[in-house]
Amino acid sequence: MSEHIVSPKIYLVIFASLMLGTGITVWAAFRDVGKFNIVIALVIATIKATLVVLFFMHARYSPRRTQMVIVCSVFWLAIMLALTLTDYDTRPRDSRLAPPAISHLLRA
Amino acid sequence: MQSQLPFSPDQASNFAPHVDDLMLFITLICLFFAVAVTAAIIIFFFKYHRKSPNEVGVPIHGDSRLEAAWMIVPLILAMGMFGWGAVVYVDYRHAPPDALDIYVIGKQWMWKAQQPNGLREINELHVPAGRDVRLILASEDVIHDFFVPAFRVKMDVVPGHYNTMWFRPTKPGRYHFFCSQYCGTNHAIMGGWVTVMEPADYAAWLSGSSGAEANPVVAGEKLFAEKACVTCHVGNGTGRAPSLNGVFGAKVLLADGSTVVADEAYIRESILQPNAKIVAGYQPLMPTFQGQLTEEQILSLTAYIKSLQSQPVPATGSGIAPTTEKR
Amino acid sequence: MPHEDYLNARYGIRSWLLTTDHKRIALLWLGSVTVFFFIGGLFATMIRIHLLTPTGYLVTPETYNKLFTMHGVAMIFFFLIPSIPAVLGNFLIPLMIGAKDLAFPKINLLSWYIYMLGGCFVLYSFATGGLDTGWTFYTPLSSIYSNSAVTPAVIGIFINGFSSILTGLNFIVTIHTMRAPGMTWFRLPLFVWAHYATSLVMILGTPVIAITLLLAGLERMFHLGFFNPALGGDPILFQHLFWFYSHPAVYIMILPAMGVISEIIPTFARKPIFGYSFIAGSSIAIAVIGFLVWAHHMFVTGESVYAALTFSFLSYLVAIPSAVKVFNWTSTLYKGSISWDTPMIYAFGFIGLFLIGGLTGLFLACLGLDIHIHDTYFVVAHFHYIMVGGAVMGYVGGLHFWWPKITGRLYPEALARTAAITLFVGFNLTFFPQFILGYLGMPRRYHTYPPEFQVLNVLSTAGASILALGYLLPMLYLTWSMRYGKVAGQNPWPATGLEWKTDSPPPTENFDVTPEVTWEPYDFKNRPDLGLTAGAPSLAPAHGDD
Amino acid sequence: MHRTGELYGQFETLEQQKETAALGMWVFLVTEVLFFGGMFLTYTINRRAFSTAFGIGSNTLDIKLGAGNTVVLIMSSLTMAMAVWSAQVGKKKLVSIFLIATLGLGTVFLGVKAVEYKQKFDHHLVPGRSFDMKYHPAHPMPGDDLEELDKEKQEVDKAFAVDPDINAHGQLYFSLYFGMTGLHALHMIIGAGLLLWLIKASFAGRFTPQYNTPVEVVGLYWHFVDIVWIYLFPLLYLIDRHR
Repeated sequence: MSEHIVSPKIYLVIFASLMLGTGITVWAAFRDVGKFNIVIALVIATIKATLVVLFFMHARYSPRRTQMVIVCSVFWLAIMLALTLTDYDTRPRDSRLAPPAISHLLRA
Repeated sequence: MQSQLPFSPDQASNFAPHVDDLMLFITLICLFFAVAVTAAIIIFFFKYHRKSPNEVGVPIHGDSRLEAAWMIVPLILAMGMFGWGAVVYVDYRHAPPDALDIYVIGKQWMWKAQQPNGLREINELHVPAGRDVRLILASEDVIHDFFVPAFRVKMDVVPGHYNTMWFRPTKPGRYHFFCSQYCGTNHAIMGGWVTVMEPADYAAWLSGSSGAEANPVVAGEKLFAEKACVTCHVGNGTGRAPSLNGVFGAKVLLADGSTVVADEAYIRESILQPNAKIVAGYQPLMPTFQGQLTEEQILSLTAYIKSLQSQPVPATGSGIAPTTEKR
Repeated sequence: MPHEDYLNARYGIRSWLLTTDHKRIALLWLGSVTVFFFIGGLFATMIRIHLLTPTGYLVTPETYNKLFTMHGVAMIFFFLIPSIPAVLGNFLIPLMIGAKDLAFPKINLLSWYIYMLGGCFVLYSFATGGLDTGWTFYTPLSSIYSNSAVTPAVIGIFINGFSSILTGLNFIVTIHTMRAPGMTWFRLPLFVWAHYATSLVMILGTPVIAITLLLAGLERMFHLGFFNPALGGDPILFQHLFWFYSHPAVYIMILPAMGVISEIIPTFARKPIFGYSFIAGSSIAIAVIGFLVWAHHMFVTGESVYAALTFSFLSYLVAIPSAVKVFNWTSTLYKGSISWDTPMIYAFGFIGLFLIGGLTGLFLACLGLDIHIHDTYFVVAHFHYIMVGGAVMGYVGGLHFWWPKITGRLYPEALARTAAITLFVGFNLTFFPQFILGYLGMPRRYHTYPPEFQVLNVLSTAGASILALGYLLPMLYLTWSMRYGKVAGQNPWPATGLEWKTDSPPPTENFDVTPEVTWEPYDFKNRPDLGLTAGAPSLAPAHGDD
Repeated sequence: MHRTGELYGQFETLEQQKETAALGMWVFLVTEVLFFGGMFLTYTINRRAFSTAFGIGSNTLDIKLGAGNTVVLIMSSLTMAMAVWSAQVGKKKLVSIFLIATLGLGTVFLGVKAVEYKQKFDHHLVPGRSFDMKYHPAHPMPGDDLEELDKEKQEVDKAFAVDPDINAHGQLYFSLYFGMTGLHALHMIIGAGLLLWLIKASFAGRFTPQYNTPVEVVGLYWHFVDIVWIYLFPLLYLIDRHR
């Protein structure tokens, strides 16, 4: 068997980074940077998730096949979110608002 | 304008010829491929039929040039279909700014429309020929779909959304419209008629002088069908509303246990304020027709309902109080 | 002493219900999907009888709505999706790649039990009030307005999803890790490639339908607002989530059938398949691009024009790999040695029907045209050509092709050909008129219709009765042949796959020694073991030539 | 199939068996990504439509409990990783210790979650008939920070003035909050069951440098559940803290 054994030292470094990430994300959430709040939160979460996948889950040392599987899952998730948002992002803004002339015709 | 395709509904809007042309274009391309492939299969089937039990075919493994050809040629044709279809669709989704706005509301299981001057219709839609018409669609409950085959247009009517569709009727006449998004029990009878009128007739109709029939009973019967009363007030008493056969002059048992004599006033009230007196055993489902009927039309309807006295009274479902009351 | 195979290795009900042998599990699946096929078929028969007259002939509107809904649910979720993968795929993939079993035999059995549990929920829903939402479960009709037994049905389909996921997972892992020495990726039978692609769709799509139906079910049970406009939710979002799975699900049904056809054609034309790598690649391409086209079911929901343009464009792209397959199959026949055995008749039937089904997809993908034909009988005809004309023809054809391997017996050839031709004729008569009905403007899911549509509806019903006969025949003679059919021998056709190099029926461990693959796929010239070289004794069965 | 020692009959070698098991778990996790993905999509679309209601809903969550739970869960991932390492290097005793630690931390997480759920019940923030975003600010509970609550009240009142349907849209947020965290908690419970099974086997000394597949595979699952929480925490707790 030729599996890669990750040393506990690396685990501890990763753990510390994850803790740091958690701290930063909470701290950043209280700073008002407009719509970048959500961007910062998601970037930090993605960095944390990547660290977990690469080291705790040994993806960095796994065969290429496993890495492909991971890429696939992210890719398909992206397809689902992105293509659905192409619909929502490009709709006329008012499609969910009642035009005034019609609201009285609808049951309350 | 091209002649009508076989197996196609009337062409009665600006979109109809475009859609039929598209249909013809794609059909011809597809027919070419279908015939070519089928012919090849049939020819090979007979020509290369196994001659002896141990015969083996010629080992041909493939040809990249051929593969490239039959990827690229269909792709080009497909892009043609996409492009042409997209042009028609983009046009359809962008109504001209000066279009006539008519509101259409779907509910389980009827269509209500409101003309620009406030005139309301049920399961009917009157539009002028030659004028761009935009329908603003809303739903009170589930998803419906307003579909006029002769116009080649449809659009879903989605609760919480306000979709629009447009067309320019080109040929006066009466055309079916359907609900084409499944919406529950009576989805199949949730339809009606679009009447395309000459602009002058439409204007006259809007102002209410559409020349009512001389005989009020005949006019009432027509209204009874047009306003879709007949879909619920079924003669044999199996509908969602009481049968009206023989109801005039009889005592009607109400949901609160009281009875009332069905006279002209009761019928008028039931049309205009349907929920005021509910017949025992029925749900308060009927929409109000306030503002949708002229007084003359109410009178015609009353005359028609009176005339139903000669019809046989169903055993159940009329709401007529038991005969013990009469004795 | 009789030869020991997987069927007679052990006896008793426990040896079947607790088996982990992929071949026995395949037979469990065969039995259960057949039951659902006949339940769905019964509903279809009633639908067609009802539509004989414009006012409806047989049942009330409520009942009619339940009939087409239950027909769809039974056929799609409980017959078409598991049919080829769980029956033929389960039986054949380990044999084809030279493995003793699938990677996870216990999970394989679990998958069947999950299916049965889901099936019980759905049957419970059918029996207690039925289901009248349409198989698409559009909200808010399904989550609020319907008075039928939606909740158990949704739970049943949710559960059944995990069966599909586990089957797909098992196949993917098996194909990656369990191949025999020498069985490289490009020596895999195309059936295996097709199942690999199918499994991709199963594992990537099914979880989404599971969560979607879970949300809709929660909405119904606890009056939540995910998709309920009255509470701010969006019914269009449900459709996005639903079709993210349910469009690719069509490829779960058709890809395995394409795999079956890719096996039958080279075998009965006795020559290598034309463009092996293109057919293999097109399976994967269909699986991948198939995930990018879902919102073409939503062109008239008011989705944004840009989204509609994107999805229409991508829908046309998915047509190309399908076309590549048809052209390659046709070219394979060129200079072949074509026999007219039953599986080949099914293969021809498949190509013809799939051709029509696929080409009419081009009409529906066309934005301008879809405005008119969306939600009409045109759509109904289109997807029946794909799912019944394509997937079911492939399934029944595949059953005939591998029947000798599964049971060790041959079916009666003349009867089988008659049935195949009956199916083809009956099918076209049933569904071709529906294209015309659709263009004339008859919406789908109508229990009553304007009288001008009657002639075409009567034609369709007439065709359906022929079709029903076509399905009953194979049921009868295949069952008969299990006992009375001629003994088949190892390789009756003969075919080149590894599955034909073991006994019929195969022993429990599939191969006595792990085989080593040294030949290319579908190579008849360099295979003296097939007995087709000059002077060698023929292995072809007596009935195979006429 | 017959089993010889740790090797199941369908495999040729232990290495093949291990590879297969790991691949199987990875493929399963792909399905889990898409499973949670459907919920994340529902969340995204609704949050875009009703950002105010989502912000108010989010601000009622207890950030200390949420952040604390994040720390607990990441710690459990560390102990899980250490359990895998212990098995790989053959320290049999450590395997059991780390597995028990993981289970313990997982239980703490679920306990905290239960406390949070209880709070939401008390504050009438569970979707249903008695859902009312105005309830809690008007009915302080013992131990509440009244100043905070007053701020919440102003926020809710302001929002109601703009959007009278805020209760409906707030319910949407809480439906998703309970849906997502509930599904996550369900995965934790399944993971805890798997850990119990591993702990039992580790007491029997079954995990060795040659055979530790179950520990590794369950480890993959556990880390995945951790990753889901890494996204849930900012998306549910930290939407609108900056205002």
